[in-house]
Amino acid sequence: MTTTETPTRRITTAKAMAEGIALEMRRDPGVFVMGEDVGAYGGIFGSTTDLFAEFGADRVIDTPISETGFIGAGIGAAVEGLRPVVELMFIDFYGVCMDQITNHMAKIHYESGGNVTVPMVLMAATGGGYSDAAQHSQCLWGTFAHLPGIKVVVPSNPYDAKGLMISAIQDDNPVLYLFHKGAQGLVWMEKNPRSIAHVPEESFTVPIGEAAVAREGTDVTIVTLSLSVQHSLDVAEQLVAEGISVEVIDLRSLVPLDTQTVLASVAKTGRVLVVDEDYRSFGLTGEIAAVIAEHDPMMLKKPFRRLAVPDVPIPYARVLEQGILPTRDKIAAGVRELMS
Amino acid sequence: MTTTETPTRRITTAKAMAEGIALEMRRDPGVFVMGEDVGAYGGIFGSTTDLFAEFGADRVIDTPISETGFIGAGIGAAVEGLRPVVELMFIDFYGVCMDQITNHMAKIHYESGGNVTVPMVLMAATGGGYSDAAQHSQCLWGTFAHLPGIKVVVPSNPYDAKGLMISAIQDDNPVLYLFHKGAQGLVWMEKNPRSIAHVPEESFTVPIGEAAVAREGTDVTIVTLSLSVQHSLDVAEQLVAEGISVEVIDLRSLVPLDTQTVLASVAKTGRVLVVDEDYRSFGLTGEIAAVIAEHDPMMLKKPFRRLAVPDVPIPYARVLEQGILPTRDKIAAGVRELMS
Amino acid sequence: MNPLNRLDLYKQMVRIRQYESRILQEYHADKKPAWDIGAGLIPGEMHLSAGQEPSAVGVCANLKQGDAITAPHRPHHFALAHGVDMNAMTAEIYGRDTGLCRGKGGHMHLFDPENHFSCSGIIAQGYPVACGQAMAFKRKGTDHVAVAVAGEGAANQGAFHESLNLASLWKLPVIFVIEDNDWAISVPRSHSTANASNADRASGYGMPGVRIENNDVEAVFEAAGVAIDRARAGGGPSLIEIHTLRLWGHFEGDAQAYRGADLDTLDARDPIPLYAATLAEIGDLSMDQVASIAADAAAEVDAAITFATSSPFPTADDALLHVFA
Amino acid sequence: MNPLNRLDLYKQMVRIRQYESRILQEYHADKKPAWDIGAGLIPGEMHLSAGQEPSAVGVCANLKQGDAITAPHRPHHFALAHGVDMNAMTAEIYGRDTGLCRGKGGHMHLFDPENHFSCSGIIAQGYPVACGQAMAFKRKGTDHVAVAVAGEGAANQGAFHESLNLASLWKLPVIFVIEDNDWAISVPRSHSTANASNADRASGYGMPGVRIENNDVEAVFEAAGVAIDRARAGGGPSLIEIHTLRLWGHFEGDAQAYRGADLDTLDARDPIPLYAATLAEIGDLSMDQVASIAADAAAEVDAAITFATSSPFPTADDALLHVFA
Ligand SMILES: Cc1ncc(C[n+]2csc(CCOP(=O)(O)OP(=O)(O)O)c2C)c(N)n1
Ligand SMILES: Cc1ncc(C[n+]2csc(CCOP(=O)(O)OP(=O)(O)O)c2C)c(N)n1
Ligand SMILES: [Mg+2]
Ligand SMILES: [Mg+2]
Repeated sequence: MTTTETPTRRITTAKAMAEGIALEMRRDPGVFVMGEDVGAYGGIFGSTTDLFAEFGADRVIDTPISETGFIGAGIGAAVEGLRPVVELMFIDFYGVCMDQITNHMAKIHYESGGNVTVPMVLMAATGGGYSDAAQHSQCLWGTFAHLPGIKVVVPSNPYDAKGLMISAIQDDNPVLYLFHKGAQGLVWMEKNPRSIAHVPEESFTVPIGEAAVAREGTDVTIVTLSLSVQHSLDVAEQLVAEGISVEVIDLRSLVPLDTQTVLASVAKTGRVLVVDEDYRSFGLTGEIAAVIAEHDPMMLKKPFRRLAVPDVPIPYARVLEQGILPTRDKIAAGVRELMS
Repeated sequence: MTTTETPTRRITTAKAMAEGIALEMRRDPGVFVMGEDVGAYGGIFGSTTDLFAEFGADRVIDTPISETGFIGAGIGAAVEGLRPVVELMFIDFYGVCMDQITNHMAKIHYESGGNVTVPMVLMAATGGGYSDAAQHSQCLWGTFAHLPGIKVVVPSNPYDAKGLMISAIQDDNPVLYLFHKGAQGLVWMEKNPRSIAHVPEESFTVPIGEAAVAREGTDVTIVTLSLSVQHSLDVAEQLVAEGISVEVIDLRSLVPLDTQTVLASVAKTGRVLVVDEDYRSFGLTGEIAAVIAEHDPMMLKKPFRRLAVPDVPIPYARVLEQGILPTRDKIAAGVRELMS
Repeated sequence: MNPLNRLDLYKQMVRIRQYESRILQEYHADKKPAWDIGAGLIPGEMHLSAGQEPSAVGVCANLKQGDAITAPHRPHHFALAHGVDMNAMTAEIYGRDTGLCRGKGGHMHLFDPENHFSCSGIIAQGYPVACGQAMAFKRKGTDHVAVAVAGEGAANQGAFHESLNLASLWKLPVIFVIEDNDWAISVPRSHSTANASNADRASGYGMPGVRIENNDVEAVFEAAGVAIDRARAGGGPSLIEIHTLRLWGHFEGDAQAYRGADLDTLDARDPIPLYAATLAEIGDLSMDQVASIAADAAAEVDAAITFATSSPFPTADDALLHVFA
Repeated sequence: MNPLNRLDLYKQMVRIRQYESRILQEYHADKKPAWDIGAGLIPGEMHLSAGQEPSAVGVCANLKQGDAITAPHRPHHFALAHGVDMNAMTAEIYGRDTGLCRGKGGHMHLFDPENHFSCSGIIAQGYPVACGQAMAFKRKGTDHVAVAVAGEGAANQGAFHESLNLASLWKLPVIFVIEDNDWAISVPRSHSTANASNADRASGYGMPGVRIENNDVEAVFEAAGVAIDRARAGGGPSLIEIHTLRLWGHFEGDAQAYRGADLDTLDARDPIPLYAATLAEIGDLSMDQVASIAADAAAEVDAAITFATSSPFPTADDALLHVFA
């Protein structure tokens, strides 16, 4: 064992999430998990893998298909001092429970004048790319980032997935934890090798509200998050051959948003492409534009560019869906246009 | 009578909305109204005033407090060729029915490859300023404009309220019609005189997707909508005395968004303040920044400025609420800053 | 089950009515000449509970410190009956910095963590939250219960259904209370609800359901006692529908033109004089006591209003605090 | 009520099973070597209805042109039994331009306005839409009905409750169908539903409710006939819960490790051979007929698949069309 041991234990993003939860469950008996198929099944997208076996049905609770009911129950439990980790299977289902999320989970702390806290994690799968069509492929992080009172984190890789999960559970605020199905490293879905990576076994945190410079570069800044970070890193590597140096900013958190890291990069490159798998208008891409334009529009050597879903529902057929997703080809084209 | 007759019949925004609905109900037997307290009560904010008396309980239908149920029923009726006008009493209640709105009303046409239409109006009251606190004072138009498949209109005055209502009912698409309580001209709420104005008695339309230049000016462009148009016009009048010429753009529609009118104005003034009673981040203000920065950031002589609710839930106490709303004082300060 | 103390029930009802009557006055006092909902010492919507005292008083007389309540948009009677501090609650309604929520919540969002009391302005959405509080009580091994309150109109909201199923499935110590005051704003029960009694819906979730007629505080007390004992003992949730009375408008400013003949009989159905008469008849209440109970209540409410009106306002900058902990 | 035609019921069940079996093959055929849900001729989630044919066939045998159905994520059996064109439906599942929805919808979003058929992937959300279709039918003075289908898991979603109340209150011609296949993905009925039968919930809305055991197509046919006749005659909605069987996984790729012993008895409970045996016993079905019915079904399905696979794909730019009419 000693000779073959490697310091790089490589695990999937899904496993990293579950590991983060398990560590917190061992540490704090107030942490429990609740959602549809989180028990024996282990979460449809693997977010609760192996938790049921270790913690049992009392702490890893399968629920009826009653999202308003069980998310509300999570809020009630959190208000009474527990730390529920609640899964909404797909973020697309937010519409059946949005009131609990945004009128209750998000607002109770404020409405109570700071007297009540809601230390709860709501996790949900996001994203498309595998022909799951209009009701099961959305990202919607812009929707939640717009509404005050919820921290919103969106990891792009196994390390951040674990560290952000631990931070989220320890946070005294409600945290919406959005994980992209395509970045989970699932055996049954096309995946980028970046979804399997070294993650330390022990507990560690990734601070909520700090973006990462996923790759340094000097010509163009790509501001992005989630699966699109993986695509953007691929593109950045590919464009080296064309002599283009791309900096990739992985936002990791939308609320709070790390505007300093974005502005520092744009100050350096003067060219910015925001890549977002959420809908284009009235969302993340606009917010980044505003952050820059408020600070100093003269930073931009070229007009601002954004690549996002062009305000259409996500279509089913692969050719249609690939047509509207921010694929590597479109990212590369966007970067090249900024350099032209 | 003949001598005292005046061509300027002045009515409130609420009455103008109801008049638009009545005209369409007379014209088309497929139009009917459904919602909580829309019948004998006439709509909590007057949007269905007098309709019950004219059209009766069969066409002006009081519903149980089952928003998912009756909005979904509106969708089903629309799919079968009727033209329901459905009221969600406060837009803040979207969370109990968001799935019907965004996964069904918005997407059916697209999902069906254009084979099914959903000619339906969903109207809802928005806005604060009268101490109705965190769950009854939101605007949230940015939330809906972000999600594809719904036209979003937001009138600021009686004339547009009537014309946009008629356009919305005649439109073959779902239209979300958001009216600000504070611009309804209600007898029981503080109001701007601009909420009572001349409106022709006959039927007319205001096209969906066209912004209005509510006031021409040369120094600063205020891009805004709804009640904030009224405030901005007041401020524009007041700032004449300081020698500042303000152009006020009333967006009127968010989807489709009239980017041409915005860009033309910013090209002229080079200074822009977006005034929005919705939450600041990831919303309308960002979208306008992106529209400008995509087109040409060099248009801006001064950094982009936005005035919106600073990402806090709406507090109850008057002093707190006035502290976070885009009041006239704050609008004036924003304009002055752009001129300094 | 707690012992029945008729005089306490009466006193609590009078105290609540006195409170609502004074808030009614204060609310309207300074909204003239042009009535403006946003103006005055107490701005915003105001949903008062006059006539509904029996439900709050009958239920809460069975609760103990550590039990929870989630109330709806019409919360004052439950708040007061559950022991929420009248001064802090009043200051909140007046938007003061000494308020329960430092002026951020207002009358529909009263949060008192000490008494595990909260309310929400969104119909039926307190039901799921109560389930979660009950989960926490159970997981902690306590015998505490959560009481979830809503109106008969609210019982047609999806959250009602999900919560009842969840609570029954997981045997949670929740008591679901429905105050049937015949109206949901202008919509009568017959136009909102397909069956005659929500108690009948309880069996669809495998839980006991009972409907109490005549706004009878003692019957509420008894039924709530049974349900709460059952919940404390691990027997799971129950539903109690109380046929009560909305004496005033849905909210202040509601002209109630829709209400018709119902309005004429209100005085005769006011539960407080009726209960006073009952108690007098059985010799439990004298005319002197009626007067002194009223006077005590008035004094307490006056003191609370004085506390509120003499408290400082928050500052505009405070609005930026407490978004996150 | 339509006359009972046993052979037609059988044929339709076989036709549907043949369809699902071929889609199963096709779906898995080209997802190897590394099984990738997004790859192949049929990408995405796939929820097949094998074992649940009796509910769709029994219900739809009572419908006529102009009646509506809203189905859930598992829609094929209802689509086919209701007359949705097999070619267009298959082309849609293959993401082709000739598909029902030009490839935009996929298997969970099949829209056929001619047959008033639709489905949705969001649990229970077809229920309210069916109420609206029924409203329209009633307002237009027709005797058409709307059938709303969902699973037993879905019956714990708020939309269920709101829809049943609304339909009963307004006496809408809706038939609420619950397919109880014992499972909601990995969650057994006992972990999702607090009472034994959803039929018992119907009385809470003042409507008739019936539960049909044994996946019995004729019993479904009879019960649906009664409910549909009642609805056509203006008698309002009914609820029918059908105890049926999910022969395969929740979706394709589901290993069903959670399912345990339940898996062992599946073959013996398959409703199609069971019904064939019943019909053979009473002399309504010969072995020859069994073979020819199977062959006809196979030919029809093959033709549909050929139609689909020989149809053109949409182009990437088509994705921008049809956001607005
Ligand atoms: C989801 C939602 N829909 C509508 C409303 C508006 N609303 C507030 S109170 C009310 C009537 C409530 O009736 P009921 O539940 O019977 O309670 P009551 O007011 O009679 O005490 C309505 C419709 C709301 N607050 N939330
Ligand atoms: C609102 C919502 N929650 C969760 C899901 C995910 N989901 C899809 S099918 C399903 C199980 C449905 O069970 P049931 O209603 O019994 O139907 P069945 O699959 O057994 O036919 C779940 C949880 C969803 N689509 N929508
Ligand atoms: Mg009521
Ligand atoms: Mg099922």
